[in-house]
Amino acid sequence: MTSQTLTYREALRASIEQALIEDDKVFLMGEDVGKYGGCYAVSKGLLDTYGAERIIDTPLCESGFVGVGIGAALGGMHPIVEIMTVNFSLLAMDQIINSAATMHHMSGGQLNVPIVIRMACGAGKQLAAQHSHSWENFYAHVPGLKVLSPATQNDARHMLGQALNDPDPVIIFEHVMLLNESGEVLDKPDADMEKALVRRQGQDISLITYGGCLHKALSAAEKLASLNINAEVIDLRCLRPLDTATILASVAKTHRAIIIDEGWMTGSIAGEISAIIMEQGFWFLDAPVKRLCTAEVPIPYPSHLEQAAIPQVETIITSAQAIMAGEQ
Amino acid sequence: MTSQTLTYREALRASIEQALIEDDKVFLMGEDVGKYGGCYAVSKGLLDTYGAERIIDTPLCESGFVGVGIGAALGGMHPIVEIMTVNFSLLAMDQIINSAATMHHMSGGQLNVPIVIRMACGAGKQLAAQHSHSWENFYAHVPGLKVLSPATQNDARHMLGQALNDPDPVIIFEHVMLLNESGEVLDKPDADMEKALVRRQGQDISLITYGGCLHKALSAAEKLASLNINAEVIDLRCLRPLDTATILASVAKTHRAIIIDEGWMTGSIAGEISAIIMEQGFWFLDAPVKRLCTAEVPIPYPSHLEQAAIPQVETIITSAQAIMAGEQ
Amino acid sequence: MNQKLHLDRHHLIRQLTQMLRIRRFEEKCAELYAQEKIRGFLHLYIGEEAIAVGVMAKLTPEDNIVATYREHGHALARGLSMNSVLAEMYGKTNGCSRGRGGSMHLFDKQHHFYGGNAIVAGGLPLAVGLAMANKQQHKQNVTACFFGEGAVAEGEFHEAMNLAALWKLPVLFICENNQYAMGTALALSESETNIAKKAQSYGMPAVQVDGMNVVDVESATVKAIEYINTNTSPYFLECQTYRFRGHSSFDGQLYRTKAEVKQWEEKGPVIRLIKWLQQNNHFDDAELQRIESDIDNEISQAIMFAEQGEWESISDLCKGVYTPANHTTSISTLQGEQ
Amino acid sequence: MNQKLHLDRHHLIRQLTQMLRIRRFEEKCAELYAQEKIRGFLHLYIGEEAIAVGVMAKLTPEDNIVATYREHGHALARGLSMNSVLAEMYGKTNGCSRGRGGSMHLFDKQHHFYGGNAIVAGGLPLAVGLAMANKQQHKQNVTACFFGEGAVAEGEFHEAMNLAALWKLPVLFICENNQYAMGTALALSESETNIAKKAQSYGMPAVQVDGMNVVDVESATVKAIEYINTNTSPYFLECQTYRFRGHSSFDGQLYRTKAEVKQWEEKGPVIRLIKWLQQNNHFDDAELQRIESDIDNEISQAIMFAEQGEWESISDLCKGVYTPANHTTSISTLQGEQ
Ligand SMILES: Cc1ncc(C[n+]2csc(CCOP(=O)(O)OP(=O)(O)O)c2C)c(N)n1
Ligand SMILES: Cc1ncc(C[n+]2csc(CCOP(=O)(O)OP(=O)(O)O)c2C)c(N)n1
Ligand SMILES: [Mg+2]
Ligand SMILES: [Mg+2]
Repeated sequence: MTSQTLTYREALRASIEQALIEDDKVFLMGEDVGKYGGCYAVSKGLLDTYGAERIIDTPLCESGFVGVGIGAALGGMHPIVEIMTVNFSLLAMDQIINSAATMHHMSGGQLNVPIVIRMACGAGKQLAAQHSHSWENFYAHVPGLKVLSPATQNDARHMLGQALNDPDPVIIFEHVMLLNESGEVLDKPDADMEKALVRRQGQDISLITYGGCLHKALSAAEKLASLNINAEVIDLRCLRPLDTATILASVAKTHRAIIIDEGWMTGSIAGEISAIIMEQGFWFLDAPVKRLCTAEVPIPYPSHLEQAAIPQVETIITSAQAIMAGEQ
Repeated sequence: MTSQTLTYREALRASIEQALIEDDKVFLMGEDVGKYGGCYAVSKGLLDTYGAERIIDTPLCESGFVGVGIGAALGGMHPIVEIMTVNFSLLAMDQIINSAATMHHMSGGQLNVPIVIRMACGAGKQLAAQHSHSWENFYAHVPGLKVLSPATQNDARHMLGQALNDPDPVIIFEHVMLLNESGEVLDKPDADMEKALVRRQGQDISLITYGGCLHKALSAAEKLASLNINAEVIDLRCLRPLDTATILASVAKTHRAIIIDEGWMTGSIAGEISAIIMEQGFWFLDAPVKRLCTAEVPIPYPSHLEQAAIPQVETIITSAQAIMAGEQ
Repeated sequence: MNQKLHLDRHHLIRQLTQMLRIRRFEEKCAELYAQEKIRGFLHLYIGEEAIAVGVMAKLTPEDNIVATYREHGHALARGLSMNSVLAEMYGKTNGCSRGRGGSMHLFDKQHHFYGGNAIVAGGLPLAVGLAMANKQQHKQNVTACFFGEGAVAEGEFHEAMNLAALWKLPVLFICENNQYAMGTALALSESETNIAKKAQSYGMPAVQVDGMNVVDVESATVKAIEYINTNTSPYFLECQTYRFRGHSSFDGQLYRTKAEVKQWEEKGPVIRLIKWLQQNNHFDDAELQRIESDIDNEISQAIMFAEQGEWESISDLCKGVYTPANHTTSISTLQGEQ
Repeated sequence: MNQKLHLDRHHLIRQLTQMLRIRRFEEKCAELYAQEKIRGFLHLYIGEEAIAVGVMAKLTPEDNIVATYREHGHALARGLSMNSVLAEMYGKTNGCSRGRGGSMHLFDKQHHFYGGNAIVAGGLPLAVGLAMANKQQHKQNVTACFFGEGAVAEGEFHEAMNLAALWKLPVLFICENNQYAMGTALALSESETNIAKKAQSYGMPAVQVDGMNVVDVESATVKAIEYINTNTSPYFLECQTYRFRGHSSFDGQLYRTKAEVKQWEEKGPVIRLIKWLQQNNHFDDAELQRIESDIDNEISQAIMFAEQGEWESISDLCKGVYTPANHTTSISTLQGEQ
């Protein structure tokens, strides 16, 4: 098992490149993925190597080119469609939800849509109220879709390949604050794409999270350890379907949980997980499950307000301490 | 206080008509609201009385005419924009979420968007996978929006007026299966639009629901009464902001709750309410809160499958019995 | 009548038969809807049959079709069995979409019939994508995309037209301009009511065709396909037509006059072709009778097939949301007998 | 130069001053960005100043403006104070949007400046709606809507154009065709690259204008507004221009050559007007110096104003999501000093 250190961005690029090499039905399509190199430079250089037939710059028309990707998938191709950020995906939501997610079912199982849609998400770059959101929950709500949230370099490296091997539409969320982070990349995925993973063992409290908040949960766990609180950290990885078993096994052990989610709280994935624990893990609980989510405000521009809006390591620590101290 | 019996459809029409009479800044705009009389005949006849300046038939372009409504609201009008059904609202989601919901905040409080967007929702008419969904949760997730779900004729009659008096964007969901149902209409609203209401008093278990499921919860409660289970029925009415106090007061009394929601379970409003009870009502609970939602499948065409997919009175009854019997 | 095609008597009668099959089938569907055998929405194609029949006659089995919720005629003209179409409208497992889709969602992979889309203009990007897949796989096939004139106002129309023209993809766009989108007349939905002209603004050849004349439609299709194949570029047909019935199951038709409807009915594609055959081809009533009675039989067969079909078991409610693990697109496991 | 306008020396120098204000301001913004005083994205208008300056000169205080994320120039040309614009880019409460919006979301209700929209083409339907509100309230005002040529491919462009033309609404569409959408050249995004021609396909008068010539832009605007007011119908200007800097803060500009940039810089609107004035109007260096130093002072003032601005208190994080109960749009309570 060889290992190397890559940035999250490099890992994503490597995963795209491998897919292009291994399967001639794969192509990458999106706004500025070619000549510009991708708005976040993920696909930089690929145009020169693979040419304009396989690295396709689209006009600005999210609904159009996502629909074209779905049609191409119906026609036997395996498109990787990049929507610059989840914020613009609202323009393509009809195609994703009313077409991609329903085709297999509406056709009585005849058709399938092997498309992978990648989009950047998340706050932290001071891009304000139209460029900073986390709407994984919109897609995680929809039967017919699968939703991935790679939080590590190794998942960034391997989840695309796993998604392309899936015959159904898969959406991959790439958090913008992870792109420059380096980490270990192995030549194998950590697990099946639909499996949640325990990223840190612990028995006192479960910190359940995904995507851009994983590293926050892990560093909170480190600090908590020095306070003699041994937190277990769960990386959901796949937001639809949810790996309920892994969540419940952890809560059965720790009897306490905090869910950390960069989405707005109301109607968040965090709420779904809390409800699942309520339904299937209620009798394990020594304390109510807590949610740490983004404040209910469109992300403001100034850094101090943006950071105040999204989950922080400090709040995770103090929340865990409060729960352990039995304060509610 | 005078009272009359109207269908839900008649109540909606009366509310639109009153708004047109009382405020010359109000107009109704949408696909086939005029000459056709509305796809569900809600606005039938209004064109003749109020003319084409105030009852505006639009071309098929959901994003365009919703955006125009938002712009008109910025310009001082009070538009009522009808999107035929929530299924097509995905095409307008960018305008609703990225423009209407953010303008007030992004402008530092200078601008506001007094628009009301009405849309039909819900299953039951065998319209299959592109015409039958309940996506109230998509909009209830978004800060800057308010979301109403009139479940009674009186709310259908008065909530539009309350929404128009609100300076911010309000979305009203009208469940298609309610349109032909008759009920009592008073000359006053039952309450503030943001308030949840106890539609039936009880002390054994809380049935928390909204929209198309309210009458199911009420008839389940009737049957449960004959089984000596006294259920309290909460009609949420407003899905954003949620009236948490009313929910918690009920659970504090009954110690048990079932949430009935026509949305798919994963990421549903039911999940949010369960999470809220977990956080703020955990110590009241004698049993885990249960959710009865729509099965995770695009609504199938055949009646038996469609009905099997959505919440039913029978399941509410058996679930309540199981909880009272202490079976989990 | 247009003479550009060498149309033998046999072919014209075949085309008449196709149109009559659709006409009689849908007339029966209206009855079955009244009997509540068919539920949901029911969008009849009556009056517009010449378009689907004219275009399909020139498509190869490998060509793709994308249609709308008003697609019974397209499905039949394409060769889906009347059995499987009617069974679908009954919601039975022997329907072409296993009963999951109903009237608005007819699908048949073997016939490259990609539905059955109930989102106005939603099918256009899909058609462009299917054409892209063919081009990338070096398959010389056309993707025929049918849609109503109401779809022209949607942003997805604009985006799909531009992408097809920009990327030179083999799409045949067929706009079925029946003058109304539900109750909205074209003049109330487009600042430019010449749809072909709008299509030309994307740098795409586009023509207006008499959609009530099956021969005109067929000859226009011949030219279109020739162009598409030699230029691997899209082509646009605006077919002028009219819907004789209401928009769907319930429609007061307050938006148009009976006189207007009558006027168009007189130009109807079926009656017109019958008259023409009678005048020019020794087409006698006996022959018409034979055709009609064959169709009657086919319809009775279809009803029996649909009646005898099974309801999906409720325990399988959530089946078919995701592709089964084995990956082979599971027609065998999920799709009904044809 | 275009002579259709009676342009006195005074006016031309005013226009030059406006363009220079924008140019120098944005050059400073680039520095402040490097110093991390300004964060997020920074889309500079450098090279395109003639368009905003030319158009704004002909708008009344009651006319509406809708712009994009590349709107510093539009805000300044419209009359927003440099203080409030820079403070906004600092994220301070004395900014024109109270610091909540930043560079991409400049708003000012008194100036009818409706932002500051960071969704490509998202502003077009809003502009059409603002025009509709004016028409319904019988106000004779124009709504000027600025957008880039990249927006033309979006469905919202198509929908907005059709609605404006169909409903005859007083919108002035100004397409700032700077040849690229991020790294995508127009020829890679449109099958028809003549944008004015595309606009005409909606039955709307549209002309191509030299967007590097402030006088041409101004005279085209005069004609446009005349037409809009006499016909209460929309009008479309395609202004040919070029962005001298990268798309935003970070841009390797791999998609274009230095030579191409240089070529356009030589046609730059500022240098061109200066030359012309020097040749025709006894415009001496001393005068130019005075203008430059006035601008320097204005910029230094703005920096001081922004530096001295306050940060919103974190306890007010969720303020301004909904309109306060009192209903008066709460400029007093929420918006900063100008
Ligand atoms: C995006 C969307 N908006 C609205 C509807 C509701 N609807 C169904 S059919 C129809 C009219 C479409 O007219 P046209 O495109 O001319 O096709 P026709 O029905 O005339 O064949 C409308 C508005 C829909 N299905 N999808
Ligand atoms: C709907 C949407 N898609 C993509 C983006 C990302 N984006 C921001 S600016 C831009 C290029 C726009 O080009 P153009 O319209 O020509 O304006 P310019 O930047 O050249 O002034 C893109 C793709 C966006 N903001 N919104
Ligand atoms: Mg039509
Ligand atoms: Mg541009």
